[in-house]
Amino acid sequence: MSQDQLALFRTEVSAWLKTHCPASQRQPIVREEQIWGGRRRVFPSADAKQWFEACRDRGYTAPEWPVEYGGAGLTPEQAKILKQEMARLQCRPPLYCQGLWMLGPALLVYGSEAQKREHLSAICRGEIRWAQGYSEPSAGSDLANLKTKAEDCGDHFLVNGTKIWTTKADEADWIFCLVRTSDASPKQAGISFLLIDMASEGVSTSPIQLISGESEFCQTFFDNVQVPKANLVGELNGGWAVAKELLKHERKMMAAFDGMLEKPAMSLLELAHYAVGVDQDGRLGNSELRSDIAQHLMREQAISQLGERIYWQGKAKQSDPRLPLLMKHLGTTETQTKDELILRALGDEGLSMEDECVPEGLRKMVKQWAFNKALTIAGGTSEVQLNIIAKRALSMPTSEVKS
Amino acid sequence: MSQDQLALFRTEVSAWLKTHCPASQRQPIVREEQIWGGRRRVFPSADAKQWFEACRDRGYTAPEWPVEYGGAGLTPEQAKILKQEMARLQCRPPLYCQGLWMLGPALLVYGSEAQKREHLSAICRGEIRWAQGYSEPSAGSDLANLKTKAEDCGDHFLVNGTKIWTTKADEADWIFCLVRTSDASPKQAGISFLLIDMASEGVSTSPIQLISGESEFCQTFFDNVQVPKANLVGELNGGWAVAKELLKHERKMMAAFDGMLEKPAMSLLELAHYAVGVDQDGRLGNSELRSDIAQHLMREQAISQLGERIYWQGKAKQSDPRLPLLMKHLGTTETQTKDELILRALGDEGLSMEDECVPEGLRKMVKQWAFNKALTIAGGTSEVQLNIIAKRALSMPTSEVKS
Amino acid sequence: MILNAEQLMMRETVAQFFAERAPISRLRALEHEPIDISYDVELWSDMVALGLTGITVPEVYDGLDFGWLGLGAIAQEAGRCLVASPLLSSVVMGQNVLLNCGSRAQIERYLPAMLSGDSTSTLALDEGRAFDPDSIVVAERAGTMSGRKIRVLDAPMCSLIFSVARRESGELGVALVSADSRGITASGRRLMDLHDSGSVVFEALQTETIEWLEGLDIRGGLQKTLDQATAVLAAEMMGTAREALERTVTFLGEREQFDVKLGTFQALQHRCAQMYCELELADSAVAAALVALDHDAQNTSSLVSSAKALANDCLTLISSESVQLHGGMGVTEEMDMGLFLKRSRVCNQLLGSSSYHRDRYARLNGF
Amino acid sequence: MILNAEQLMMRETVAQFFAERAPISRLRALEHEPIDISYDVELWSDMVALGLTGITVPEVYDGLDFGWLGLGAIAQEAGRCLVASPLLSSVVMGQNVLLNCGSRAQIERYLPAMLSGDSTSTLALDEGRAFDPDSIVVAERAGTMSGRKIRVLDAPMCSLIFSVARRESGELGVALVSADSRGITASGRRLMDLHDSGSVVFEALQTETIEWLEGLDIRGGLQKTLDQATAVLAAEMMGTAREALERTVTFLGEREQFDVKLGTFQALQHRCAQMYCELELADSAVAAALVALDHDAQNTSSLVSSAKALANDCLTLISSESVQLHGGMGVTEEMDMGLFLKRSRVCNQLLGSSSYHRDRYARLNGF
Repeated sequence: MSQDQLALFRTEVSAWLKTHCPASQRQPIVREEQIWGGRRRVFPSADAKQWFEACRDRGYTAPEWPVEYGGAGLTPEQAKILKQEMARLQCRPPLYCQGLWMLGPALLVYGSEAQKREHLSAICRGEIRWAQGYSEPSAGSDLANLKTKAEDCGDHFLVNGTKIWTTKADEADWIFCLVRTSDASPKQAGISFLLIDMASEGVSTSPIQLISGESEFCQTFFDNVQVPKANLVGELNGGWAVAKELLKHERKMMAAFDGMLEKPAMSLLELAHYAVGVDQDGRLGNSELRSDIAQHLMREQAISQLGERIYWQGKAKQSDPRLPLLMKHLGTTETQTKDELILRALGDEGLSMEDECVPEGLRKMVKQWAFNKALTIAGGTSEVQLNIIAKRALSMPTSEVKS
Repeated sequence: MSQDQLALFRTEVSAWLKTHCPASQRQPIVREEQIWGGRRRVFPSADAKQWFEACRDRGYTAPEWPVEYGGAGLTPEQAKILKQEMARLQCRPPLYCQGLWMLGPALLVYGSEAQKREHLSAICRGEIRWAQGYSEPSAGSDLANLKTKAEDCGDHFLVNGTKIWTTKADEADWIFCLVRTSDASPKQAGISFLLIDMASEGVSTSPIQLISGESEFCQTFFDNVQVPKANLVGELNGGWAVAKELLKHERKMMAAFDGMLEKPAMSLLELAHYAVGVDQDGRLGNSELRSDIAQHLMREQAISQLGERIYWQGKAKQSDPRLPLLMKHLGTTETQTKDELILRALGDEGLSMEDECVPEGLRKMVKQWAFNKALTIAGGTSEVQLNIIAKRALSMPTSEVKS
Repeated sequence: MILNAEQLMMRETVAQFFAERAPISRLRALEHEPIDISYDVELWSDMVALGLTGITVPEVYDGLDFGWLGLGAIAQEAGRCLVASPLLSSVVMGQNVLLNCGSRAQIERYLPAMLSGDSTSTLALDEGRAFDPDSIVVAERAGTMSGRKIRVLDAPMCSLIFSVARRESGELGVALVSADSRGITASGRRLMDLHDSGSVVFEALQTETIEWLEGLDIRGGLQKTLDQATAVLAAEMMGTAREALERTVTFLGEREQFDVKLGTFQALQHRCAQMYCELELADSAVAAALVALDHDAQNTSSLVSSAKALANDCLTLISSESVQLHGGMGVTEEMDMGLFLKRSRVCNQLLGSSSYHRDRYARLNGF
Repeated sequence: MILNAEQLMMRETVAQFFAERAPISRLRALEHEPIDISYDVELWSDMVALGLTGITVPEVYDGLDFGWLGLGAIAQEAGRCLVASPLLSSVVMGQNVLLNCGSRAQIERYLPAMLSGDSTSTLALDEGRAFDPDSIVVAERAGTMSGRKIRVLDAPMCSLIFSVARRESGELGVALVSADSRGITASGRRLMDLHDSGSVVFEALQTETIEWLEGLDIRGGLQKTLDQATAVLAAEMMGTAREALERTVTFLGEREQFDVKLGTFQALQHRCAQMYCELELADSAVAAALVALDHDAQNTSSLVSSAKALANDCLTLISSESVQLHGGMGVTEEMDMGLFLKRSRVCNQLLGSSSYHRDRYARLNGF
């Protein structure tokens, strides 16, 4: 597509957004007003509903998916422009859903035509909310060791076992799962990828309370659940490939997620000024804090710059495959550094998540501090990331310990 | 011994020291004036010679060794009092020698009567200077893997191989070595402890230049060296036990060494004041440096406090065997922290070891910075120390990798 | 720097007591109590029965005179179980501000009830976001006293409040007031670690309600009290750190991934070993500070600042690493590790952050 | 933030050139030269022949106009071999202070000889122990100039000296003087990394000997020059860090202990992985700073400070860890790793320590 065509597209998109996105939907998102879709979906306001439906009808909930499955069929360049314009106008994301970010892209590659038809459009249209069933209590980082079993019973699989860290499973309609269908070795070779309707008999969930006080996650139990064979995605025992495809998107999603999250009440610098004030030369009142904040901001900025480098390398077809391996460890660690700085600056106000004497915005930051301790654990612990970097980026020799 | 007797001993010792230690020998030691003894010993001054000989004749070069082997036969309490009084009067150590610190104590436990008679007194009297032959180029931390071989030739051993990091081997008269006398497994079971006269045919040395510009260490080569069987200490293939006894003393020595080293021209705080000055409130001019120095001084102090804890635990027979395992890693790392702080404070003056525009005292600190990079490597790397701590102090499970 | 036989025995008794009677579930039970209930009264009366109110109190005042090192050992055991009790607020801060700043008559009048557990007290000092004992605004003026004190531990539960304030004359003073006096509102504030950090508001408190402590050196006595409290808190934190590290090492030794025990991974071993180094290092500094208090050593304040700074950093590290090394379980409320993490961050703010103590250490040592 | 085809080709040429012609042994050879010989003249003339004097110079002045990102790539390759050359002193600092602070006539008069290698220059700025471009004491007074400049790179080798000084009027100026003028003593000072950090002493230098640069914005031009030099130095440091890490990873992959390759130890793998993270992180900051210079971006100074601070910390870490991980060999002169370590500490002081740049970054960003 030529530069002119893209420029034209930008103009059109911008006009469309201005027309269809109500002012109330052009403000930073707050968690309570995110639209997650699903059978039991509710809208926080008429504006939110209108904005969601406008996007849905134009395929903008999944801009790059083919039109026939409910997407808008945009090219990557167009999708990027849409994203930029939405960001510029502060339009809220119309739909949040793991089906959108993770399952859909994997189905596009590995799904049968029937599966695509059945599921993709329901995702785009916000009709079905998906959860992810990967981790198990006894298999954290060691995913290949999963134990949830799907037994071949002729016309269906009989599923037994449990999945942990299933985000909002109690509100989800369907779950995509990795299950064991063979005791083959290596263990990866005995895993299949299965779609399970959570309304099936034998599925139950129980919320997990986090140290931040939230319970976004559940443990999901499968007790003799019958799953039609048509719900197998990819080959039998070929689930590992589907899972890997999907994890690619999880990482992208986690990188993009930042922009979709509720913005904190104050930036770190605003907060520091609020909390410790400035000296007569205009410098932050606490010199240690000042220096540590400078250090953090430099590193935070450098992480975005690393992201940009990766982006431009990709554009120029000069990708260095080692660089993307670094983003998760660097990014999550730096976020935790920032959280600790926030707590240090807040002093007394940073010690409670509940006390109503402290402004809600500050308490949310404290909750975020606690919540973000999971960042270096979920989606591949920092330890596993470092293993991967040593092996793949530095080609260090493999020890007898597998990972 | 009663408190009264000890008090009396203190009075006597103090009087003796005042009488026999010349004023010139009651100043901080400088490296060039250390007395290392040996066949080729020279004294930097008549005072130094007089002080050495007075100590030698009273057995004070090895206060705790039996009188029959040239020591003074003091009890540990008496030896401590002697040490305290020498420190109080700033008496220089009369003799530096690895024979004194390491070989002697091991010989007292494992040596035959003939070996004790032959070697101990020669050590106390400063007649023989000893070097240590443990490490090898291909067996650094993995000492058990040493390759220097001693072949049984009936009346003698035939030694071939090479030892590295032999301190001042080019000035030593004898060397105590770990050698392989069997290919038994585990490897430790095939090692013997051998004393070798460096004047033997086939022994040669070559100095190793360090990044600090010094060359205190040598590589020592053994090329068909014949060693009488009488020079075997302990059992054949039982050298590992002797080595362990000796390493205990090496650690003590390294801890004590601090007091025997040349004092730097300025303390870290003096240096920082000299280099960055103070603000109007009397605080060091560079706030980051100030905070980092405070942190370092606290830690340095806490390391001595840990040492004191160990000492008092021992006195009270409440020793926690885990604590001594920590000293080397903590101490050496903190010394390196201090060195880096010195370099930071010195700025421009901290960038040269040779440039005569910079005061010699400062340049010595820069040399020390470079030299001290070896502290976390020599005598068991920090990595090995951490392995040991994990295993012995924390009882963490052993992995398939031995260490 | 080590415990004598009596202290060792006391520590063992107390360790067993806390393990049996004050498991962390008992702390969690506070969550369901009204906010003004900051500790379990029954647990506390058992602690009093054990003699914990009199550990450092001189025999002349009917105390046990086991010394600060002894109390530190007890605080360590309390720290292991994250016990919420008035040990710090009343036994250390309240009793000792009375001993350090009060006249003999005042001590004899108020101490016995504190020792017997009939009264508890607390010290109202802090006024700002961060610990800063040198900036006291609350003052007696024209016959009344008004103002707000924060980080007053266990404020709503105590019967006596010692409040640092400027006297009519401008001098620093310690006002002793009964908690139920008119013009005083003491409120609880439950922090994320489930411990209390209450506040006391004085609204036109009448001067006649106040009894000023009459010791000879109020400023010195206050500093001593703060040093004592800081050292004991640091000791408590070391217990918390030790417990967290032990739990983590145990977890790593049991949990299997990739077909081996997690504890066999060398990278994790090194991290645990490093934590252990930090633990014993800080613990030594804490022991030295307690011993200095016992000997009333000249450099006590410097040693106390060093102890608190190292304890802060050590517990911050160990609690963070412990959560991380527990993996997904570490961030759930089901495990207690998150409480250790939160307690750590609260302790950092209590009686001075590392940054505060590094600055104080530097000042005390002339740089 | 990535190199274009021309820049890539240039980098490859230069990498090969340095690998063949400037191995570290050639740097070591300088040790046996008189102290005023700060680089290998023959090597330098080959570098000139390659076109390295004109990389960032606009085409209008007969330069290659490959931009700062291009020069950064070249500096990285030089950093890998620890090359001593007047790339930083003359090509970056000398030439650009002329371009940034000189009048068109002055540029046209002096630049051609610099490009052709017929003359080299340097910038005399620093006067104190630590980098501080804001405190300039050297001043023209009553017709003469006296004073001492330190950290003047390659001072005794260059033909022209640009010296920052206060003019008779009190304004900041850049004095252009011929190195052989009466009243100037330029001396070399070989640091522990075998690079030069010379000094220039002015003793009653006559005013008529001085040509003041006549650009419109001396202060802005100077800041720009320093930003350029700092970014290029940071790039050079990244090359040094990359080389050190690569050598270390290779060493660990070859060396065996305990019957396995050292590189299989997970604790060492994690440390190497962490170093690699720091390397690419800092490298990204450096690339961003160079790109900002190419675009004359508004926040260039802030990006440059960030790049230098991160480069300092990264190279400090990697050089220390590399020495440690090389074990005993790491502390011998036989290995080159000690030179990397020393170079690192020298670079920390050159054009600002991390502490300096963190402070500057904070000031530039309003806190």
